[in-house]
Amino acid sequence: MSFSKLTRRGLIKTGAVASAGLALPTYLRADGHSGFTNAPQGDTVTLGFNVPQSGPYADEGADELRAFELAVEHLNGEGDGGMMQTFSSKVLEGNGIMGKKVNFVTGDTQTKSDAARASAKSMIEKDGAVMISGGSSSGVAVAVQALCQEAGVIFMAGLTHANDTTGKDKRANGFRHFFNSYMSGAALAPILSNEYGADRKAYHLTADYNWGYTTEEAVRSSTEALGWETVNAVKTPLTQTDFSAYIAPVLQSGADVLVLNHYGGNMVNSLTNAVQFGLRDKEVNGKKFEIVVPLYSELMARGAGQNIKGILGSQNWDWKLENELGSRYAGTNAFVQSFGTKYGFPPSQAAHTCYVQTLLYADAVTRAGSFNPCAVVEALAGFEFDGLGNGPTLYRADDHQCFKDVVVVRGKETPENEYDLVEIVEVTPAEQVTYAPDHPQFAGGSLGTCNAGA
Amino acid sequence: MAILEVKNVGKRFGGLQALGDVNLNVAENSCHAIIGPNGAGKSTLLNCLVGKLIPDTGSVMFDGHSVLGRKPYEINQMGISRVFQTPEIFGDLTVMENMLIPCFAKRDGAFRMHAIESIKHETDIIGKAEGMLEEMKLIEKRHMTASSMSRGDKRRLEIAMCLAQEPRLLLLDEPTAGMARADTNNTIDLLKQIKEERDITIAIIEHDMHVVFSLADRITVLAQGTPLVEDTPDKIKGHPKVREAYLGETQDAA
Amino acid sequence: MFGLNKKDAGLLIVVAILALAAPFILNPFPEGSAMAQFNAGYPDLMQRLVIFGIFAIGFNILFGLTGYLSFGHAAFLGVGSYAAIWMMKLLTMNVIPAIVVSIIIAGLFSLLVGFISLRRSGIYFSILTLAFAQMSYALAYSVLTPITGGETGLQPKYTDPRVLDKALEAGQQPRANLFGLEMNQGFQLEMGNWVFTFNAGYYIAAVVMLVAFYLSIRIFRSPFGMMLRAVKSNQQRMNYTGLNSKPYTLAAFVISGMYAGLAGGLLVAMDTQVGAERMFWTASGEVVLMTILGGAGTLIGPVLGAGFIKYMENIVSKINKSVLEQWFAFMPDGIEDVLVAIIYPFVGKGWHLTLGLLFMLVVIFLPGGLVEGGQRIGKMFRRRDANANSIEADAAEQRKPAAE
Amino acid sequence: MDAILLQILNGMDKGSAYALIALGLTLIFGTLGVVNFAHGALFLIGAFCAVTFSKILSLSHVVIDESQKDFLGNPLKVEVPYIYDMFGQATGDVIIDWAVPLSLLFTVPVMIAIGFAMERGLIKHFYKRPHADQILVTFGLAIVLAEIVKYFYGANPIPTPAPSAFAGSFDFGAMLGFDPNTIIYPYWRLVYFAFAAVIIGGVFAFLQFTTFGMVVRAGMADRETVGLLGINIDKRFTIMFGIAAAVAGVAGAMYAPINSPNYNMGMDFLVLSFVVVVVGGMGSLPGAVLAGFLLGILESFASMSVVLETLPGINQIIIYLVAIIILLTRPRGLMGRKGVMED
Repeated sequence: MSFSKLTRRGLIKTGAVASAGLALPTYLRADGHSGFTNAPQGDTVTLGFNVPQSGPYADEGADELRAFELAVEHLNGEGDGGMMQTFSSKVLEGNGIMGKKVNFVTGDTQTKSDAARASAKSMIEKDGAVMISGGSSSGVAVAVQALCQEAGVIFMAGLTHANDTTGKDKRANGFRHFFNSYMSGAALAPILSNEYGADRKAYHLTADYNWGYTTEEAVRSSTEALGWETVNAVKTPLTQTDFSAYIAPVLQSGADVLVLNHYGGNMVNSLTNAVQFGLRDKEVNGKKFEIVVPLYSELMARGAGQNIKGILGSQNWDWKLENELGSRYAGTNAFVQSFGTKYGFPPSQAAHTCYVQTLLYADAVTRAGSFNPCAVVEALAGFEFDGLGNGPTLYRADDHQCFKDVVVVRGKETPENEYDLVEIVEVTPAEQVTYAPDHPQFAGGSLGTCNAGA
Repeated sequence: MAILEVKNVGKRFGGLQALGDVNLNVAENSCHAIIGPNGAGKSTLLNCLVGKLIPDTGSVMFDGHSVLGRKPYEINQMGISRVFQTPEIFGDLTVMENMLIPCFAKRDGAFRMHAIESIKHETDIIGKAEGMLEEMKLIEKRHMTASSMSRGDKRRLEIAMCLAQEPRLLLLDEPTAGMARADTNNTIDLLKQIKEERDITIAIIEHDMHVVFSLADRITVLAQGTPLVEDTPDKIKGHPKVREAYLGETQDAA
Repeated sequence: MFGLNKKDAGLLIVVAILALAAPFILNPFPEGSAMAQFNAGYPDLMQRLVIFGIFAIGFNILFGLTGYLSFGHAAFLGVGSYAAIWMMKLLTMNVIPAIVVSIIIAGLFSLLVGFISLRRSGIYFSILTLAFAQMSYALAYSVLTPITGGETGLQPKYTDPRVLDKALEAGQQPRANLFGLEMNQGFQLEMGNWVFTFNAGYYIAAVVMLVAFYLSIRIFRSPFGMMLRAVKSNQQRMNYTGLNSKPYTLAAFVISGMYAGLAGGLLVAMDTQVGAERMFWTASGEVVLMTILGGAGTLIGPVLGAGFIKYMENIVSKINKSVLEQWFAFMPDGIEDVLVAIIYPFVGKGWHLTLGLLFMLVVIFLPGGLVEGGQRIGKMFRRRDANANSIEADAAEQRKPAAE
Repeated sequence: MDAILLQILNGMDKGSAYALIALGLTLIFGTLGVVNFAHGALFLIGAFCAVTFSKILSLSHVVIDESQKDFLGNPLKVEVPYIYDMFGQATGDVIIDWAVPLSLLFTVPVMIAIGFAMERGLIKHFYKRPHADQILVTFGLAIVLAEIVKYFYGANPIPTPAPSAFAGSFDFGAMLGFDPNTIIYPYWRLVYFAFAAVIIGGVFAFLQFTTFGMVVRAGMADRETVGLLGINIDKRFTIMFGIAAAVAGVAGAMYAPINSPNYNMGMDFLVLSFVVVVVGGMGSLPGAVLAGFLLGILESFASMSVVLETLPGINQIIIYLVAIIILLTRPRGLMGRKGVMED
């Protein structure tokens, strides 16, 4: 927890052996004159990076952590400054945040909502973190976002793709830069229809939990709108490792496209199994059988190895964007350059979103002139920016979701190296993936009002 | 008056007829021994009496009530206690606790939810248990963990635990098996004393003829699952059939 | 005192003092010092320490006394949590109804599971309880999503009905409270460089834990507790002593299920959210580890074990490379790098490795758990008894009933 | 009809994997009376033996190619496997392609060595300890082994493909006269099924027909008596542990192409394999195999969409539900002996 050093010094000076602090009717003691939780004192500010360090997403968490460290370096004026050079907002000067040096603490979410909240709480209560970021699943994001709302700190979501994070479970103190299931569906559908034709029969395998449901719904409604038929949708247990029993009946159903609404280990295994069954060598209804993975992740693609070749999917960002599609995606190369120089390989989209979120937070604080969460919320809500690798982007005020172009990718047939796994097929412009804040897939929640804690 | 009536009891295990057609009456306040060579069905019969096995045919009446189909603990609560061949005690518990448990079982029945009351307030139960230990000369060892005692002490403790329930019928399954001669004699003395001092019926299965003839009022000889003869010890000693079937082989030992 | 003998009363008082003074004891290092990393005196961890202490105390009533190893107790904790959060969503944010209902619901669920599982013993019983818990987890995570929130869990929202509470203003966060005293209220005491946090929620949880601990002492010393140990020791003799072991074990199972429900309810009271992962089999395994690590069948062991594991999970996992570098910054560069390289695999993201190694060491060298370790250390200091059997004697002494 | 045939086929394959894992667990429990929670970790190590072996085969030296650039614009570093230098590129590629089957040559000795080390170093001291202690110490070991794997290989799954000769799938449907593509099955899974059958058959034959096996079986039944006969049963049990570890290891190695191995797969299989063993009856080898196939087939049926429409979520719980029903109707599992692990 953060405490007023002034007060403490004062206490020492007066030689008080023991003195009870003020009884404050608040969650955490907010400093008297600042009016919000964990107001940074002295010349440092502490950020909390809560990423999976054990469990199946540990490697993704490690990549997020690398990005956070890099962002902190850049904020503190070390290194080459990365995306700070290309960012459309120019208030960050490399002197920390508002002149306060940025410190950070880390924790392990274990990809469990309980553990994630415990570690976020320890960062808030013990280490005095004024912002929490990171995470690699929607369950964790929703749980930690709710906690940050209660505690009165800002939550800058890491990798979370389910609609719920900025849908029914949205919170005023939480912000998501990453795209979502709806956007994946909306971005993929036209390209699927272009590539595979408008007369296709799709078979969905869906991870049996919230993210799976929202992704299936998004992809189904978008593809059906373009004339596809959904033959069947089967839910698979999260703990499943062998998907053969689900893959085997696919061909019998007369479907000619398999959509795998899976992520992480589920996706690696179901895709590997599907390719093993030779689905991609088959012809059904006179068409080549195709497999689609709505949410791509570089790490998972690496896990699936050869099997991802030619498979379509969507991404929030890819490290080759600027090289291949030009300066609209400025910032990409700057980030890849500094990340690559420091770590020796290109960053993943999880790393990108975490890096950007940290910069966006620092920028919002600086523009607001305060660490007060309510001021930060005000500065971020409706903020339009550019130069962070995704092209022009809007942080919509209605739901704190970023709206930007979505990258549609395909597993590369002849990768040049182990990090060159996907090729960019097309970028779906932001307008096409934008939806009304009250869209039925996002209904049922309310941001509420910002909570500063004190 | 017979306290235990066994009528036409039979039991098969697969192809083996363990008990043929057993009839047996144990008179109240007598000591009845059941003897017979290995495999004669003694243990099977005993298990049928205490509810561990259910006979295929026949009936077992205790004090006018059928025991068949009842669980072991129900039969015990009717007044039948059993002493095992190897002493079955609560090895992890202290001697005193071993003694307390049957006292509670006697007073409170098969189950009572007394989770908050402290044992130390149960003065009457403690008194009874201590009295019993005193009588069995185990009072000095009451703080010992039961499993660390000698076999003879364990046997005495087990008998004491059975007696604490004030059973009307005490079943003993080879109570001196594996004991040294001195321990055997002590056990005989103990059982004699019990028989004299208490209103109790004893049924004993035994190999050791010395024990049998020291204690029994009547003896039933089992062979191949059926009772051969039933009579007083003196008659049994001279009975030709018994000699032939049984004593012939073990006379030296006896 | 409270119907306890001197030794037990002493133990209760020691635990009470430790619990009440926890904000001091767990924060031994001054703010800002390198060792402050090891401070555990912040509300969330203190709450978790006592709540998982309750969970383990309850589990010990089943496992420590009867020897029945349940691998599904996390299900009861989870069911209790769901019950509590629904009370908060539907009825009131006051924690009392939430906790009471969580105990009742967990008790009923454990009655059902226990009734079926206790038809078998040994590993067959363990697998039955595991199967029930895994089914609960799998269903809560997937098809029961409308009731459980599935992956994203449940949190109270200002839009919930909450019939007993006044309606909240739009956007207000509902907060768990005890007749208006919010769980997160508290104050801080500053003494020199030390800062101690006193939190209402922690003290409520600590008082509940003391009551739970007191009840467990009473159960241990009661005829019922003795009967449970008799079940563990010799079920055959139990049956032939006219005692029906089934209701005894079932009662123990339900009591421990209610303890788990209480812990689940308290978890929600302190931190108002539930996720299905808390019913996963590893969570059930964790309470087994806590109990055995601390010392199964002893009174204080499970609390120690719970504290130990939760401390590892929350403190050791947060030591990252830059923290290590700070610690050893005073050393010459080469030595610093070597030290960091040696220690780094065991902390931070490697905390599971440390946990696994510690389990192995404890089980190999201290079969009686941390309690045995404490006794050995105590022995070394007292040196009054050179008898090799003294540890067993000591353990036996601890198991002795109050009657003597 | 064809859908059912397909799921039976699928269940057989799944069942063979379960049976193979459960077999090793049962061997250890049956011979040594030890509940080995680290068995899943042995499976994991087996899988990572395959990974390591293919890494060793692809060990490379770096050649800097000035004509190409990497993602940062520096000259591209091209990795050339040493095996190319030794056998030429064509043969080298074939060897790398066959890494998984070849890795068995590497897996078996490694697993036997690990098994010996585990038994002599740790398990030996736990024969007389309570089952709870055995569970705890082996569980701790399982965590440690998994974490060591994670330290070296990370948490991400590592693709370990089968030889390309086994890519694709076999069309049973066409063979049996159904429409083509209705009953297809991947070649590698068929290989795995055959492999599992051979290993299971081998273990049974070994126990049934060799003197070593007879002694071990006698030891399983009555350890003390066999010891009294002057036979060094301890040594044989150590060997048995080595064999069980090797069985688990090769099961894992051959499984690597089916599911890309990650450090957590041991824990994933642990609970499942225990359910299989217990449903089969603790200590019964035929029981373990039978239960493996039974649960595999039922799980396959439960995942059919017709079934899921009537009973949503049944695929999540089928294994546990079946386990409960079997244990309630058959107290000691399908083929368990009385008095084993009941206290």
